[in-house]
Amino acid sequence: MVYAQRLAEWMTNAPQIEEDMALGNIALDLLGQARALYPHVGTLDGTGRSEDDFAMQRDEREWRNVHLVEQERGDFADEMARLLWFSARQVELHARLADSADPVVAAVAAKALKEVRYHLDHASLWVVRLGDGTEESRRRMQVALERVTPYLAELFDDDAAVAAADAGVGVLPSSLRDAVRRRIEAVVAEATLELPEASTWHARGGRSGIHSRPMGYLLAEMQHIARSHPGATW
Amino acid sequence: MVYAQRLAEWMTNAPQIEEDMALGNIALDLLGQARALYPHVGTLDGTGRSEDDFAMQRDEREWRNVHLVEQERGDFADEMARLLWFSARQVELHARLADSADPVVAAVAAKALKEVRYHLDHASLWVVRLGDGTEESRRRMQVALERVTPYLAELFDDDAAVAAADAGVGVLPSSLRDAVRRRIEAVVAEATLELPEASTWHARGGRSGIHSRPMGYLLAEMQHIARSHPGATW
Amino acid sequence: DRVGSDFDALLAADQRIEPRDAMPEKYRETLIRQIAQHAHSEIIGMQPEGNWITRAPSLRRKAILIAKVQDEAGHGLYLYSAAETLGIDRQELLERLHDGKQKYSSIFNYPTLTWADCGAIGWLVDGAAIMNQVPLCRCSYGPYARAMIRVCKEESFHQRQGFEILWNLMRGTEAQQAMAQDAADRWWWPALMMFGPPDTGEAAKGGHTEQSMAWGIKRFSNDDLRQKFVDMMVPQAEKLGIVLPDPDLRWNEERGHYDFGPIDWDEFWRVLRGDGACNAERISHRRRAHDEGAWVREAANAYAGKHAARSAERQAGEQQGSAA
Amino acid sequence: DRVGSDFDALLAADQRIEPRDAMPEKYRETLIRQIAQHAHSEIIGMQPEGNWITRAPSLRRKAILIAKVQDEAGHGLYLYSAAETLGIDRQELLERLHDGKQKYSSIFNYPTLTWADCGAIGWLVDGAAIMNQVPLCRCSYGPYARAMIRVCKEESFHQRQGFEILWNLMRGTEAQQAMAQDAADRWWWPALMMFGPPDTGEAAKGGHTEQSMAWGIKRFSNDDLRQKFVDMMVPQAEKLGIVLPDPDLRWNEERGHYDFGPIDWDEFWRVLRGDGACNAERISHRRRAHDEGAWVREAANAYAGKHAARSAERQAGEQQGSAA
Repeated sequence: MVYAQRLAEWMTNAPQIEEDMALGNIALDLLGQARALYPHVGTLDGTGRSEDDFAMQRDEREWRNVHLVEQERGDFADEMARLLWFSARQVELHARLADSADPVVAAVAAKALKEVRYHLDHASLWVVRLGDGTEESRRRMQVALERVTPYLAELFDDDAAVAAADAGVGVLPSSLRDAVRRRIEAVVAEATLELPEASTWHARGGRSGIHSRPMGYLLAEMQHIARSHPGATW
Repeated sequence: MVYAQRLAEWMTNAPQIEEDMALGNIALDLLGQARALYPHVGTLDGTGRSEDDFAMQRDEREWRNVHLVEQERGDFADEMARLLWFSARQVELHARLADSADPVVAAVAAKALKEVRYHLDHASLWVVRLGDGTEESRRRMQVALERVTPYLAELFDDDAAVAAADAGVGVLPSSLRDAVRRRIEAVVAEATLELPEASTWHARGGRSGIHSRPMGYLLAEMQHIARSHPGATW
Repeated sequence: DRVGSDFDALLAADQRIEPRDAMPEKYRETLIRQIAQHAHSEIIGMQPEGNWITRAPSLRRKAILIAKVQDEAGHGLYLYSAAETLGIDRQELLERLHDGKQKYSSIFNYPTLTWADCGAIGWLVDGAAIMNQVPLCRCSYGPYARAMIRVCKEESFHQRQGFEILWNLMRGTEAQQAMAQDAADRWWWPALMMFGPPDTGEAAKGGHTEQSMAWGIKRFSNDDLRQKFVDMMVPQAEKLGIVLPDPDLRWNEERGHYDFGPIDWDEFWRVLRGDGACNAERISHRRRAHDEGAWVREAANAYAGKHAARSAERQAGEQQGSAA
Repeated sequence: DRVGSDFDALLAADQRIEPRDAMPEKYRETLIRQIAQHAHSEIIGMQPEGNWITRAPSLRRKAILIAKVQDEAGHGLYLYSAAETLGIDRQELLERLHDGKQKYSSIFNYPTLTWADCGAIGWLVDGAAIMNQVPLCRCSYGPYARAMIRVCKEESFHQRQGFEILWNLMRGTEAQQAMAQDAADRWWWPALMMFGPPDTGEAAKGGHTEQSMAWGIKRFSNDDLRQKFVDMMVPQAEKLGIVLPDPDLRWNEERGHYDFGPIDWDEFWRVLRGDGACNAERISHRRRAHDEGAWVREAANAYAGKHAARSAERQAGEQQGSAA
């Protein structure tokens, strides 16, 4: 959901019209995945919350997304680095979740898997093009891979996922790490770039509602109109 | 109010610590002026609205500020160009409003006059320093004077102010134009800069609630927490 | 003149002119200008609604809006392709847009102030666009006519979505109703201006209408289309419960049409000249995105170039290998 | 050794060392490091609360918050001035901050996630700061001691404002109460860490406490100050209705103090080493502001230079005139 919001910001801001469409499309896919899951969560937790209750009425501390997706939009290389890691992880995740003990989760994952495979292809294509393009694009793409590094550990952090994994509903994020890394290594090698070393600091806490600075502003923008009209339907 | 919000954004972002303080101080003065007037407006219009009703619960179309003050923060030269014009106008305005038939308006204006004179001095000082400083600062300051130009006509537009002026409560903005322009001309000359020609397009409509793109985002940020807790006091 | 007579014969037979056909230079230029302006309008038209994607008040509306803005990008692409069949490339057309040498529909110089404006744009602006565009599906130039068929299908979908946004608002809270009415108040007159200045009666001599009609790239006068639009929208407004902001609007039994009040053509010309609320912003937004993306497009070209060179080398190597 | 004996005599007499007095190099260095760290903490400390200025939920709170962040800037300035009396200029100190050669209080590497964090910072962080700083009003170095007197006055005002923010939240809606409790949960332990690692008993040998005490720049051990702080805050928390997040917290009749649970010093060292939530952000924000403002500072210097040159010329001209 949060990443859909960030990706949609590219529309009218992309380097070419085809890319306005492609990033809009990825945003739509992710938004669709969130919309498919929210009512299910509302049923499971007994609150009966709707998709808009989750998206528009939740305060920052109640959001469970990783820091990677809430960061402000950087340049196109930053976005492709973020999309590469995010969608590589989502491919591995949904491939596993397709066997979830929860049939709704399994169904959503099966559909999402096709989508995120396309997202990963799209990101891979651009990382290779930019890495093996001009001097400038190569420099930018390498910097982007470095800038994204502090946010990666959190993608594979188990803290908040143990219970769901134990129940056979979810997957332990740490179990995805090696497969994701192999995918990334292949793309980065083809792009003639180097995968940066781990960073000295790491983003953490998103899964327990500890967010980074940009999150509050993202929510302010996303929720302002909905919050300004309590009880309204649209 | 809106300009106070924009100026306060400079805090922790100013070129030197003294300027964090100075811009914060100007923001505080403007915020104080708004807070002194809001309850008075709430009394006059019979709604009894509080300062926070005006600031936190008003939708974009109900705001009556000029476009100049709602524009996004530019560089420091942009801010000084904006502050120069805005405070020169406020000096002339408050000097006249100090004789308003409305005693509350007159009292607020008398106090505000001292404050905005300081703001004008501060802006003038910087415009001169930047204009007559380095090559780069001169270029930036000249560009800033040009960028601010489309927003100036609205400062002296009478459309929304005729009734108040007729009642002896307000002042016709157009009647301030010449005096403001003389002030600006003196500062720009001392800064060894040129006052740009009028622009081909003009901002208009702020006084009737027709705002520019940045306004909605400014309100989203400013009002989000207040709107998220209906009925709460802080 | 062979060119002229073949061309005239095709037109007379109501056949499509295709890229391979010879055509008068003026016809070609007029079409390029018109198709480009149309394409630019789609691309610039992404901005007023794009401004609301991050703030759409529900997820369903957000998804619909993203899809709509995406469709507009797609329409821009078809139309640039149609223009390219006339021997000019997209890069060149975009430069003309960015330099102000070619225009886009002036309607997009009005701001989108509230969420209801997304409804009003769909209902009124897309409504007017369809009215203008449906006849173009029978335009004499084949690629343009075929692009318009596809565009019109999606536009009518967008118009219904706009109507639905306003419908929900008008059945919502007081604040929502006020928002919808306010949006209609602001967009009604600019929508009427979308059909262009008067071109019938006295005004028929001034413009391009006559020539464009002869060439089969215009089928109805601006004034006729405007009247059709008013006649279509008034009942829809009544259904919505929206009061159109024109005290002179009433059914004229004799004409069989709705009468409507005078249009502020001074405003129209002022905005067209560049002094609208958003002219400066629209172009600078578009140029910024284009300039910021320059290094990406260059990288893609460089990569494609290298890739082509490498596979050529590889091929050459293989041939050598098999020859040795 | 004259320097040593005069200096020791002043210390022994509990007199202030002033900039003109001779002082041991180590004393000077320690003071520069400590005052600079203190100044940096004020400047970096503007960020976590500055983050809420544009979003403060009422105008009154917005005004108070702006004034508070302004005060912090002012404190930074006094303290840089105090450091400058030791023969180092602000520019140099800022560079050391930006390069990571000098530190700021690690507490500011925690994020401000909700409005209640502005309350928790005032109540807990400023509370701990005061506890640390009040003894510094009697510090042996005169300029530092005088700066601290002024700082402490304003800090205690800030602490009351923080308490008031939480007080209102705890008397507000359920969501507001939860927000206040959550903020206290997150800030309590980091506030306890603000006094520094243990420096009594076994730990007394490792740190700088003994030397600093001998020099009169430290009056109490970290552990004593921490205990005082706990003893002061527990009753305040009870008054607020906030439950402090420590199951071991209870009154110890025998000691006449509150016992409290073990502090996670691993977290302390991790954050100090640079792996806190905001270390990277705080410094990059500060550097960006500084770098973006470089041209402004250069312009001010250039103008001042020209201005000085011009008035020198004018004076010279006048003297020539009167001589002629």
